[in-house]
Amino acid sequence: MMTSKMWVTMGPQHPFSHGLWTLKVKIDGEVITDAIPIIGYLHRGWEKECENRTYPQIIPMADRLCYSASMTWSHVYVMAVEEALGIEVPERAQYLRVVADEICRIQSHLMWLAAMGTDLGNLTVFLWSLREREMFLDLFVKLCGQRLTTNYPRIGGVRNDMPYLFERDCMRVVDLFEKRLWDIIALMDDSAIFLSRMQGVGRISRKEAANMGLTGPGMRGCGVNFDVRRDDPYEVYDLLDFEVPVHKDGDAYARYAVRIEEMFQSCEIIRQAMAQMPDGPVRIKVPRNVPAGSHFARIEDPRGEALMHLISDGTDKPYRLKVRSPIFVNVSGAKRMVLGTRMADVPAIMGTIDMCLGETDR
Amino acid sequence: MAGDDFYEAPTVEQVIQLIGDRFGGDVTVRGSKERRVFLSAGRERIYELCEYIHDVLNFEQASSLSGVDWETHMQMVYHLSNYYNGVMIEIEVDIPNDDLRVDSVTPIWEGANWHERETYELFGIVFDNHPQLERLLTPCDYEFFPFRKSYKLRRAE
Amino acid sequence: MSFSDWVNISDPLANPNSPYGVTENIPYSVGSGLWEIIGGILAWIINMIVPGNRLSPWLISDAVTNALGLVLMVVVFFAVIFIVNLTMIWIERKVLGRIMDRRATRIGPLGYLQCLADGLKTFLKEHIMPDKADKKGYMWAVSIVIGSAVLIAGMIPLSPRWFLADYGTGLLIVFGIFAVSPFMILVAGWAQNNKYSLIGGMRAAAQMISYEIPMLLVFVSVVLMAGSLNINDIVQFQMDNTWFIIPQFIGFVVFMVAAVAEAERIPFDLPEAEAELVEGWQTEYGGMKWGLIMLSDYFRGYVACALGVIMFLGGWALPFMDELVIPEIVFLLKVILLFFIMVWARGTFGRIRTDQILNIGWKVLLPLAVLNLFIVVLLKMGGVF
Amino acid sequence: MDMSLYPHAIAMSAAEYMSWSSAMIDGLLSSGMKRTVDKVTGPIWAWAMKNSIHPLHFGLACCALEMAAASNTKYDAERLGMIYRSSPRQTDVLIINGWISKKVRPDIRRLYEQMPSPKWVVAMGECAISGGPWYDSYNIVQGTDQIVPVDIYIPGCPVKPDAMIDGFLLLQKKIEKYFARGVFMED
Amino acid sequence: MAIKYMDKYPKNVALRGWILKPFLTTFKNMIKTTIHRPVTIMYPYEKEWIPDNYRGRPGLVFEKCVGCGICERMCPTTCIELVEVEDEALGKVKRPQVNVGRCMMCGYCAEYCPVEAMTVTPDYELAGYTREDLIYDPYQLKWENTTIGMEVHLEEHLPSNLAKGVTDKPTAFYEVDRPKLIGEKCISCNRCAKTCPVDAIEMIVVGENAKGKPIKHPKIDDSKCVFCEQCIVICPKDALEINEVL
Repeated sequence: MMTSKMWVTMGPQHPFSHGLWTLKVKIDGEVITDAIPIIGYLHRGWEKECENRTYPQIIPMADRLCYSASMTWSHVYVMAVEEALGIEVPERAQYLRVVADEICRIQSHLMWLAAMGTDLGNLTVFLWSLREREMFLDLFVKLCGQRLTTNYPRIGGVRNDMPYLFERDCMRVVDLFEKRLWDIIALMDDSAIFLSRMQGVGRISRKEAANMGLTGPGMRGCGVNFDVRRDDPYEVYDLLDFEVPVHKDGDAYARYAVRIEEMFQSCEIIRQAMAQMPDGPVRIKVPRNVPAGSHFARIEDPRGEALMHLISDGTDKPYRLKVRSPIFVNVSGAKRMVLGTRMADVPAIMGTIDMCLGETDR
Repeated sequence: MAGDDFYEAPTVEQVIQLIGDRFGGDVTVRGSKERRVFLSAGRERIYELCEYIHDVLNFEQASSLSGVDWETHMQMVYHLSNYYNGVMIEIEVDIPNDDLRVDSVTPIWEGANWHERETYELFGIVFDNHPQLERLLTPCDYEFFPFRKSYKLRRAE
Repeated sequence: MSFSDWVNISDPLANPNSPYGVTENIPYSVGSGLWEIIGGILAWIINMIVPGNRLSPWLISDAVTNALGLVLMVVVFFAVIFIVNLTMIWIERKVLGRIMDRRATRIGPLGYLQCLADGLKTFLKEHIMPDKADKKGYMWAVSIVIGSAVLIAGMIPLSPRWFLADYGTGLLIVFGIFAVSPFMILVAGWAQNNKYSLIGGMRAAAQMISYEIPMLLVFVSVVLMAGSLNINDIVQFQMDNTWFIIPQFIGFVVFMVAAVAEAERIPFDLPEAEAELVEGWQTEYGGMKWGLIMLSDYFRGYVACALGVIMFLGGWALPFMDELVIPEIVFLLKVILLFFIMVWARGTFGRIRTDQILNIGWKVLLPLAVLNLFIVVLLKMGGVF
Repeated sequence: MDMSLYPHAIAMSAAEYMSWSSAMIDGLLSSGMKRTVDKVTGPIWAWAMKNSIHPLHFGLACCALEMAAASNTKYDAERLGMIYRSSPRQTDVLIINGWISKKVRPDIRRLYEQMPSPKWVVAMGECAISGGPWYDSYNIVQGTDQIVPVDIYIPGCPVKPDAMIDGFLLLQKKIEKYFARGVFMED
Repeated sequence: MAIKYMDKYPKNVALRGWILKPFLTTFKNMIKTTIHRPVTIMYPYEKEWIPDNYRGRPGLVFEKCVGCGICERMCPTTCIELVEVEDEALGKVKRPQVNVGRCMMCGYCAEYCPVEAMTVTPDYELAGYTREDLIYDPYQLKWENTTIGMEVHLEEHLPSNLAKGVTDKPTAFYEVDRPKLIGEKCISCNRCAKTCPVDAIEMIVVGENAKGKPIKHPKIDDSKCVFCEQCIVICPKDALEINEVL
């Protein structure tokens, strides 16, 4: 039968795109035969702007790089600067950073879970996971004073010590969350409809994933056993005991399962870090000028491997700051992931990538 | 590459040893740290070097490619990583200002594709053999290269 | 002449011209009674201004009372269904809110007036028609979608004394008109000149046509068991014997699944799938047209639930307490119960895929419907009913 | 039914109808009837409009997450009748919740044009108000009001969901004022 | 650590009734929220508790402020501007004015304020009808009931102190860093003394030049100085430079 194919432009204002990007798909009936991702709608020249700001001023800017994982981005920025300065952060600050990172990871994954729920047509998952997310945002409010843009790490430590009773709040939230997450899992994993939507959809092989540069849960869903936290440890992650979940299938369900398991592991990391946390100072004074040189730091963002490459020239402003965003690379493989699937699968596949366009377009 | 051994997860020492053996004077080792190797290479052999790193040393992933404008010359910085022991290689390649060309590594790592497109539109460095060298982030009617140091933002004026 | 000479409330059923002379019909009684009051007052006032005119006696003549009584009857009937529909929208919002652990709507007492505000707002919005749209198709599709939805809603009796027309073909004509709207959705999707709505329209047509067939097979088995197409007879048969949900449980399940699909609700709301097709076939409809489409969605939901109640849950009857309860209320409560199950499913499930929906329709529901028909035939042959 | 009983049912030609309706409108306007009707119906329309605000489901940046959070269980914007619709044809409010780059500028203008009036625009967050942190960028429009008229500005970086709801309460006041001048029989 | 979720799922949904478990889960939650109150906060009528250190718009304690301009210098979005205002008690003074329509609420102004005049406030309901509404002059910036939590302190430890083992003496750069004079560059212009907002600079005669006029060099009172760098910026011959203590 002869069928004519048509181009459908999904975006920039489209409910499936969490953020602002466009996926042009060529469909034959419902099956996708070609796809072109278009990004850049949020491009603001972040790296260029940083060349005109002093080092501390960039920390809140780094928060706005990826709005749902702001903590990790400012963290990787200060790590790059500390690498260039060659200073060691106080141990308590390292633990605090780890705790804040993991809270950030959980709330980012919950935001993803919510978006995934709406992509698959269920509003209950959206609201339940946002309800759990509020608990972690409340922790952020107590710790840093803002819900999303934390502005918490500082060059040479963190902004402030834990507030009064923060440890107790943290433990309570983590315990409650672990209990409540099973409700959402019952809604997603025990439902034949969700499983049939996720299993076998958007399959990526390990080789393709490596070649595309996929990182994060997308990569671990393809059977790559690698995690920057464990294999290239920074801060105090080498003192903590946690598992890196790996799934062999490489489909949407695998990425989903990896993220859910990561949330459980993050809870465990928060518990251990809180238990092991030593007393001491949380912030040291650093010089305002950074010696010239080229340094980089990488970190495990909730979405993948975040890398910042800093070139300093001895002044109080960076000469060049390059951001390696995980989603920028992951989304470049969007074409390969959606080819041959149906139109209804596009939200399911793109949902498991966990788009965040702020860091992609920079 | 035929005739070479395959190293699944080479250590820092192995990386320096092997690259030194193979490329000799073309590639200089600027230094090394725990799990980090810093190299600089000439732009003639960068494709060959990257292919060797990918095929033999098994660095499956190109983490990041960034351009730097040093005003006197441009520079490409490659960050390559593997999936096994967290070793990363940083390669610096100098490009003269009057001939902004370098070989594309997209045929080796597909993940480098968009990084190169981005560098092209922001710095104006042209990548040979790139499959689709077009503007990616900025609107298609931009004529300038915003990340060059010669382009000043309002605050810097 | 005094006021009482003009307004004389008679027994409308005693009127020889009345179409409902034989049976009791509350909406008609209310309608013609209303006209006797309103028309009487009008006639009295006109007569006071212009004494001895010919208009006043005409207004309260038998024929005019009949005609306008019929119009008012429709208004009364429609008002009741409309309020039921508003209640259903309210129930949906409230139940979803409770499932999702939030407050949901709060406008008006208990949030009941939210849908009224939504409806009034759509009146205010600008009328937009896309430039490249097919004008006739664009407008007619909405009219027919809402028209057919209201028409079938009016064809469902709430009780033997609360109906618009008692007709022998009964359920058959309801199902016939129920199946009209997929075609109009296809037309609407095509006429908007938008790719999303076109895909949505195609999906709607494919999905609804494939779900008509199991639905009709279930319908056939019900009719076969009751031995009549007339809705009253079907309900009466259930009152005499047993509710059809007991012998035909498979049929009930098949019918409910198909009804959810017909009403385009989650998990079968592919034509409006928000995640990939913005708003599906309604993408380019705005303002009042969109308000009417939303209303027709709920009317179709009401019809689907009402059909389920009539065919399986014994209509307006409750066992052992026929005399004690008001049948209209019983019927509406049962409808709302079925609707609650639909809302519950909406709060629980996601959306399924196009190929899966067709697979379920053809490979699961159709064999089950045939099995159900087979059981009915066996029961009928065995003389159980 | 005996049709002879009825007056000539509805036998007005289109031309007749047009002249009749325009005469009616003129009569209404000249007699002051319109003002009276507006006085009665204005509050009703205002009540309906302000209690049924349908914002466009359009997320730009950080504040989009807080926009989503405003409809979550803790803040629940549906209490105020806010339901997000994805098609601009069915929406009343365009929330600009992030920075506007030069690439997305025509799209935002287009979305605004696609919405049926009466419509409102809310600039949410610093980036939408004035460019915010990206005030010196080469690719950012310095404020939403340079491309579409803005009714409410909600500062915050990002805007707390409470603050967003607070901004919408302010918008409701503006809507009331808008309908006080009357909409009966206006295009 | 053990894997908690992944070895249990996916279960065989056919054995578990395909859709029954989620049905029951939602029903359970519906009953729970019908009996108890849902978690919703009815916002205009009730508000959630937020801690003192919540970063809403900046606030100003007018009396404490010395107009040093550190906030203006640290602001990443340059939304703070020092304006001259007429005050009854103090006369003509310089105080910060904040464009809340551009402020990104990072809290740097409060963190780096040497006299704890700038604070963060829990005031987040800032919506307005125009952009002019959002420019807060120093009087609008005032915030009653400033608590200690709002005055975010900058607490840094000097690395030299840490090396000595002193961990209980946090300090801040404006307490230890001071401008340093390079004597031969100074031309006795007196600008630094005029511009100093806290009057920490005093011009002291250190000798006479060839023409018999006195050579004055600035002497900085360390206890008063807040290291606002205004003297460094204004010095025409770069005779003052930053002396960082680490």
